[in-house]
Amino acid sequence: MRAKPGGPSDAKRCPHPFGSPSVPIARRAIILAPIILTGCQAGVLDPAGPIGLAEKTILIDSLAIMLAIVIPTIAATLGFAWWFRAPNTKARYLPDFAYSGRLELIVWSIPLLTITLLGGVAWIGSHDLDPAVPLPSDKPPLDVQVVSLDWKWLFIYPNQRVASVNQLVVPAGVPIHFTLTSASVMSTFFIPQLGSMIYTMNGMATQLYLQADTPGTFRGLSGHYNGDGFSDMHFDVLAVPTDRFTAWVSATRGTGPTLNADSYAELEKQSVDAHPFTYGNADPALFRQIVTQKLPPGPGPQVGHPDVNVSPRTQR
Amino acid sequence: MSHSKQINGVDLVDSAPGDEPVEDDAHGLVAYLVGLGLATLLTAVSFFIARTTLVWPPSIPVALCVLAIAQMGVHLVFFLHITTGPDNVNNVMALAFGVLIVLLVIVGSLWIMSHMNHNMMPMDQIMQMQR
Amino acid sequence: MLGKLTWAAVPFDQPIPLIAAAMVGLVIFGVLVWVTVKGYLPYLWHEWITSVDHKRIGIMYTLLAMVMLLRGFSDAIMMRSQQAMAYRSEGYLPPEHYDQIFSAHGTLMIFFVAMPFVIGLMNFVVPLQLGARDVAFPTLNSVGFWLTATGALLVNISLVVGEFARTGWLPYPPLSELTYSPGVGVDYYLWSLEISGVGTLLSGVNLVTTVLKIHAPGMTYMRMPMFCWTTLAANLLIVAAFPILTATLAMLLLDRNLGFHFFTNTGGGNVMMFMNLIWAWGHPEVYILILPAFGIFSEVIATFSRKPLFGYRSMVMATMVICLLSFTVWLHHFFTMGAGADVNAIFGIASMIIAVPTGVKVFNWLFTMYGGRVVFTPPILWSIGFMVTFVIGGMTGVLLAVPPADFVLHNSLFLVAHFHNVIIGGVLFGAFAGYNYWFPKAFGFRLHEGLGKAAFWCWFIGFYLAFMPLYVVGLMGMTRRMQHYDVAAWRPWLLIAALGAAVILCGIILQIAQLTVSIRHREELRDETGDPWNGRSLEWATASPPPVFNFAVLPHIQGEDAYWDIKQRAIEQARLGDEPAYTEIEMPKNSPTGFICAFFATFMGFALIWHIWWLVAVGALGAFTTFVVFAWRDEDEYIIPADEVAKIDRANRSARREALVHLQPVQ
Amino acid sequence: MSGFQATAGHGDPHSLGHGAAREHLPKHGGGHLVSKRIVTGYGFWIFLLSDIIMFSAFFATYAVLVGATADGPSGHDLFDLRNVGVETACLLLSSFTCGIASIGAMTHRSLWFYGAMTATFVLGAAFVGLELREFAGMIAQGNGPSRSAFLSAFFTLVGCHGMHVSLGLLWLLTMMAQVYAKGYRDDILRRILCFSLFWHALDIIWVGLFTVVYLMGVGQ
Ligand code: HEA
Ligand code: HEA
Ligand code: CUA
Ligand SMILES: [Cu+2]
Repeated sequence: MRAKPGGPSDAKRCPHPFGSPSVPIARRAIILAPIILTGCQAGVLDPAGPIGLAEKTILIDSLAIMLAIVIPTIAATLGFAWWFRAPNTKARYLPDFAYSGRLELIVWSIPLLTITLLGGVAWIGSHDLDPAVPLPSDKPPLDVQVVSLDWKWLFIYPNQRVASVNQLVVPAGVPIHFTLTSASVMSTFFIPQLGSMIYTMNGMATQLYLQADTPGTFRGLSGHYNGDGFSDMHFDVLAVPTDRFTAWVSATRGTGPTLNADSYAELEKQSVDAHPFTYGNADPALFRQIVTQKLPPGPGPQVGHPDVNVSPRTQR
Repeated sequence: MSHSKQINGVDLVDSAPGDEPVEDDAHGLVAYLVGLGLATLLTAVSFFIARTTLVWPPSIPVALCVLAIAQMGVHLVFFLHITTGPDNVNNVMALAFGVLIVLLVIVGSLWIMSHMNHNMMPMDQIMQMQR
Repeated sequence: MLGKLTWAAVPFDQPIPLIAAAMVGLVIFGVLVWVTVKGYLPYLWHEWITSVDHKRIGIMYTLLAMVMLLRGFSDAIMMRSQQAMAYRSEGYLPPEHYDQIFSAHGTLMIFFVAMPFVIGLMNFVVPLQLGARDVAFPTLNSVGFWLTATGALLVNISLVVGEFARTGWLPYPPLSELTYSPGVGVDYYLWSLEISGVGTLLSGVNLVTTVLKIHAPGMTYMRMPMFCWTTLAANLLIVAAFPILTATLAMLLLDRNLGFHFFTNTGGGNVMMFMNLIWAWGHPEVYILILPAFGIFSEVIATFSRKPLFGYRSMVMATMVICLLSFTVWLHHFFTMGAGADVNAIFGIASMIIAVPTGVKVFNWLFTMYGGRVVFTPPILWSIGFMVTFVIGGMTGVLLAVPPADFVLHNSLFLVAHFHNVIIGGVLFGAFAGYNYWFPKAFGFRLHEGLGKAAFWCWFIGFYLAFMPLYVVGLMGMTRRMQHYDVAAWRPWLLIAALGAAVILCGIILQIAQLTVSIRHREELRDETGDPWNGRSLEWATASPPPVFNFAVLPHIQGEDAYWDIKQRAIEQARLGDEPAYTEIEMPKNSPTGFICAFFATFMGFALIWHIWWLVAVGALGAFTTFVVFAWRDEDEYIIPADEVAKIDRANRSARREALVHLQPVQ
Repeated sequence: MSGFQATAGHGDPHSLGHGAAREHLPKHGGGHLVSKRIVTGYGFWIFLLSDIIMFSAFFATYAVLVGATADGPSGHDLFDLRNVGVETACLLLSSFTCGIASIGAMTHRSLWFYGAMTATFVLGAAFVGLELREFAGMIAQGNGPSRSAFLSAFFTLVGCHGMHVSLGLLWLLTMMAQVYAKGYRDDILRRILCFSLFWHALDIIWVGLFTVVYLMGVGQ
């Protein structure tokens, strides 16, 4: 289900690492060594949306800025250590060289200047990419409400009145406005290829705007460890053309179970490895009831072996 | 720092926090009495301000904070004898460090948490959605 | 009667921990029997367990760290092998077990490996470097150590009786609240850390006071060796940060045990406050670990470059700046919680600013080597390895401090790679450098050099193999704490990482070999003069191992590099200074207070975890009584007569006089 | 030490070897090194600062959670300023008597010492008693610490201070017993110095407490 290498759409989602001409090729080769290796493997460096792309750019730029100092520093460390090795009588011995005002000045100012530059990047970056800031777009954003449960994801489409579990279907090219909360413990909603992750917490609603530029399938997961079922708490994001999305909504609508307070209470119980399914009818007020704790938080472990109060084990 | 006042490796004496600054105890007693008087006064004013209707209400918390800080100062000077010893720099430095951390923790936490709470208020979000 | 404790608490269905624990139990039992049969028990009791000598306590701290390091490492091996296997399968460790392993690994490594290691080195070295006879509060020092040991013991008991936390090394609520973690694991975590936290605080107070108030005459602040400065900074951080941890964990304890609502989902609790407070401690904590390591490198690099430390004043300044700044950055651990752009940006920039003083340090070490005569002994190999490795880890740290970058890297294996990069490449390398460097001072003989170097290379290569792949999989979107996964592309990297852990294992085996071989060949490796490395600071001015009183006569310090000056003068005049007039010395008496307190604290902690209330009362009463009894004693010092002092010192002087013949004036 | 020492040594005139005998250094004379009294006082001072930092964590939590009443009562409904006033008076006076007691101890005047220590104890115990009564009243009305996050924070913050005072009382009694049994020995005087530091510091924390918790709480 992950991006299949070699497919036609791949070329677009997997830009050539030497794409940007601003840095000389040779330097970039060093800088990007680890990135070339990871290449097109559906990660943070293979963004599929504007947020992810911007974050990748910031990441690489910052890395490049720092490497400009770090690489010479490493080289100098090795070089000095080797040249001034004790047996090397060619090296000058300066047993009293312990202070130099000029060097001192350089030593403080180089990192200071670098950090000033990086600080600027950080300041602008955090403001531009604040997860709660809407994306500029001529299309109105699609609202999706996200609830992290033990241990699966519930996605409610309030305006479409449908919901799905462990599968997120979104139209490509349209900003998505996620409003997120948790039914029990903290989790983190994260789709590496689309960008920014954000915490989900019970009784609170966090905001996140993301967008997938082109159709594709992406991996989504919980970034934050949340208990025994954590490793199974991932989902697929299907970004589809807008008409396909509409088709999906109408196909889903009316088929399958209904999401209301009762079925939610059932869903809320701890379980792992839930296969994706959809709700044909979702109560649009449900999310608000969850956030305001009108619906009680998840119950926690019920099965215990050997004893819940000593060391409960999750049933699998 | 006390050791900066060394002459030929000889320390000028510094003092322990809380140590009696003066040899003669009548004087020490006076310090405690003055401290008690000032502290009582400040406490009384605090309690008065908290319930009075004479001042502009929003300024009450500010006034209370100022009074509390003043009273802590009184205690430090008259009861703990900080700053009155022969060379107390070291004690005061430690105090300054402690106060700085206390401020960072309290102000930092409040600042962070107010932003968090503001950004995550369910009500906010609901209003936004009803728009 | 026994609270929650029943036979069900022992995980009979899980053979691995049981067998492991049985082995450990057998070994401990065997050692005890051996000690008793050989009649070493009184020696252990009088010379070590009740000792209040800072050197002995320092050594015991280090020993504790090394033993716990082995435990932490076996956890690491299990994690690496599990992840190597668990592609599209469950591996061999079910989640409830795996989750305990990474939580225990993190907890042990930070609190019971890294902390005791650096505290042990500071305890051992700092009074010697200051020219003092002991720390400010010797008995409290012993109490501090034994309480730390209590914490470590409790964590290890959880292996067999009950479970350990399954929450990660920082128990974020609400997962750690009673609703979601009804077991005893989190209580084990909390009580262990509350108890050992008291110990850490005591040692922090002790070392701050020691550095600021107890020096030989003439040892002004600006003449103290760098390690004393970093010790001061690290311990100021302990004193300022650990109370926050104690308070935070206490609130979680109240939530769990008395139904309070600090961090619960219900009752108005606020989980974000926990994150906020725990990181207000947690970030300073990482500098508590790294600052002493920085100090060690400063000593080692200067000594083996045969030069004074470059830019001493700058270094002092940088240390203190890091100390203060470390309290202004804690939010960078939860950029992705949504505090908003302003808050994120300000904390992000504050975090980056720490790179400035750190960079100053790195560059000053560089210039210390410049124009030097670098002698490649194991300690400096660790130091050079550190300089190369740490700048990479620091760089990725700064990258994480850029909020938009952190938005995609937070909680990923990239983060895990970052912190192992700075902790192993910084703290652990530093600890090993210090271990190789000060070992002869502590035991009177050097460690085997060849094996030391071999161990270094295994560690160095193993580290890169084990952790560079984690940067890669982190960028590929793999999050931390995964018990299994089904992404094929991650697997090769995790296999390389497992290989790396195996190479590190070789390093560890070589270290153990180094220790055994050195003990066997201690006569050849003997350090006669007390100055095996041609050192510069005062600890080399006394015998190895130093006598209880450290210095027969307190040195008078005339400048930086205190011992170097004295030595050069002696070499020039081709004679030692005149024999001083020896006088009697008073030293603090040994005291079992620490051990007995810790004994009661262990029971109290265990009882609190299992809700055995009568035992809690017994433990608390016992500890209090111990204190009062301690306070009641009349004699807490004993006198070493002048001629004994003279005898001990003359032996060292004659060794040095002989050595002096071979020393040339520096060209 | 010290083979290579150039200058002849001076024995241990600086009492670095913890010599109790050297305690009688002229107090403000010209010794090079600090006396044990200063070292102890300083160490305890550092400890107190760390204690205050611990309180700051509780203060911060209280300030964050003060509004989280979970539809339960707020400070405005619960606090009785008269009670707090009496508590404050007790503590403030006890700080004063504690000062007298330390002057008495330093000058070896038993009447002052015992009298003032007793007064301190009585005042401190009264404070603890009043606080316990307040707590008991609140719990009896169902407003205990598990009622809401606000009350959890309140009980923990105020209770932690109360616990410190109670421990202080225990310490106070121990000190009186020690002076009674052993007289005004140097090490005991050092402990009395620490105790008085502790007691005064608790008073400072109380100033923060009654201001932030009670006075501001009532004004809400
Ligand atoms: C001091 C801190 C420290 C140290 C040293 C280490 C060392 C190692 N760590 Fe650790 N690690 C953490 C702190 C540390 N770690 C923390 C805080 C976490 C997070 C936990 C969480 O998620 O909550 C973590 C998590 C963590 C993970 C979990 C990643 C995940 O979340 O998926 C993994 C996975 O493999 C791992 C691996 C390793 C390995 C292979 C080492 C190796 O380098 C092995 C280490 C080797 C030794 C410890 C050497 C032993 C040496 C001796 C015994 C000395 C020999 C004797 C003499 C000298 C005489 N670590
Ligand atoms: C000893 C431990 C140690 C040290 C020293 C550091 C040092 C630094 N750390 Fe690290 N960190 C940890 C241990 C440590 N860290 C741990 C354990 C965690 C994870 C905990 C968990 O979640 O479980 C963590 C997590 C962590 C995060 C959170 C990431 C996340 O959760 O998403 C961040 C983010 O800002 C961060 C940043 C930094 C920075 C900026 C430094 C700086 O101090 C680094 C400064 C050093 C240098 C930069 C190198 C030398 C400088 C030069 C050569 C000068 C020139 C360079 C430049 C100008 C860039 N660290
Ligand atoms: Cu966390 Cu709102
Ligand atoms: Cu940090």
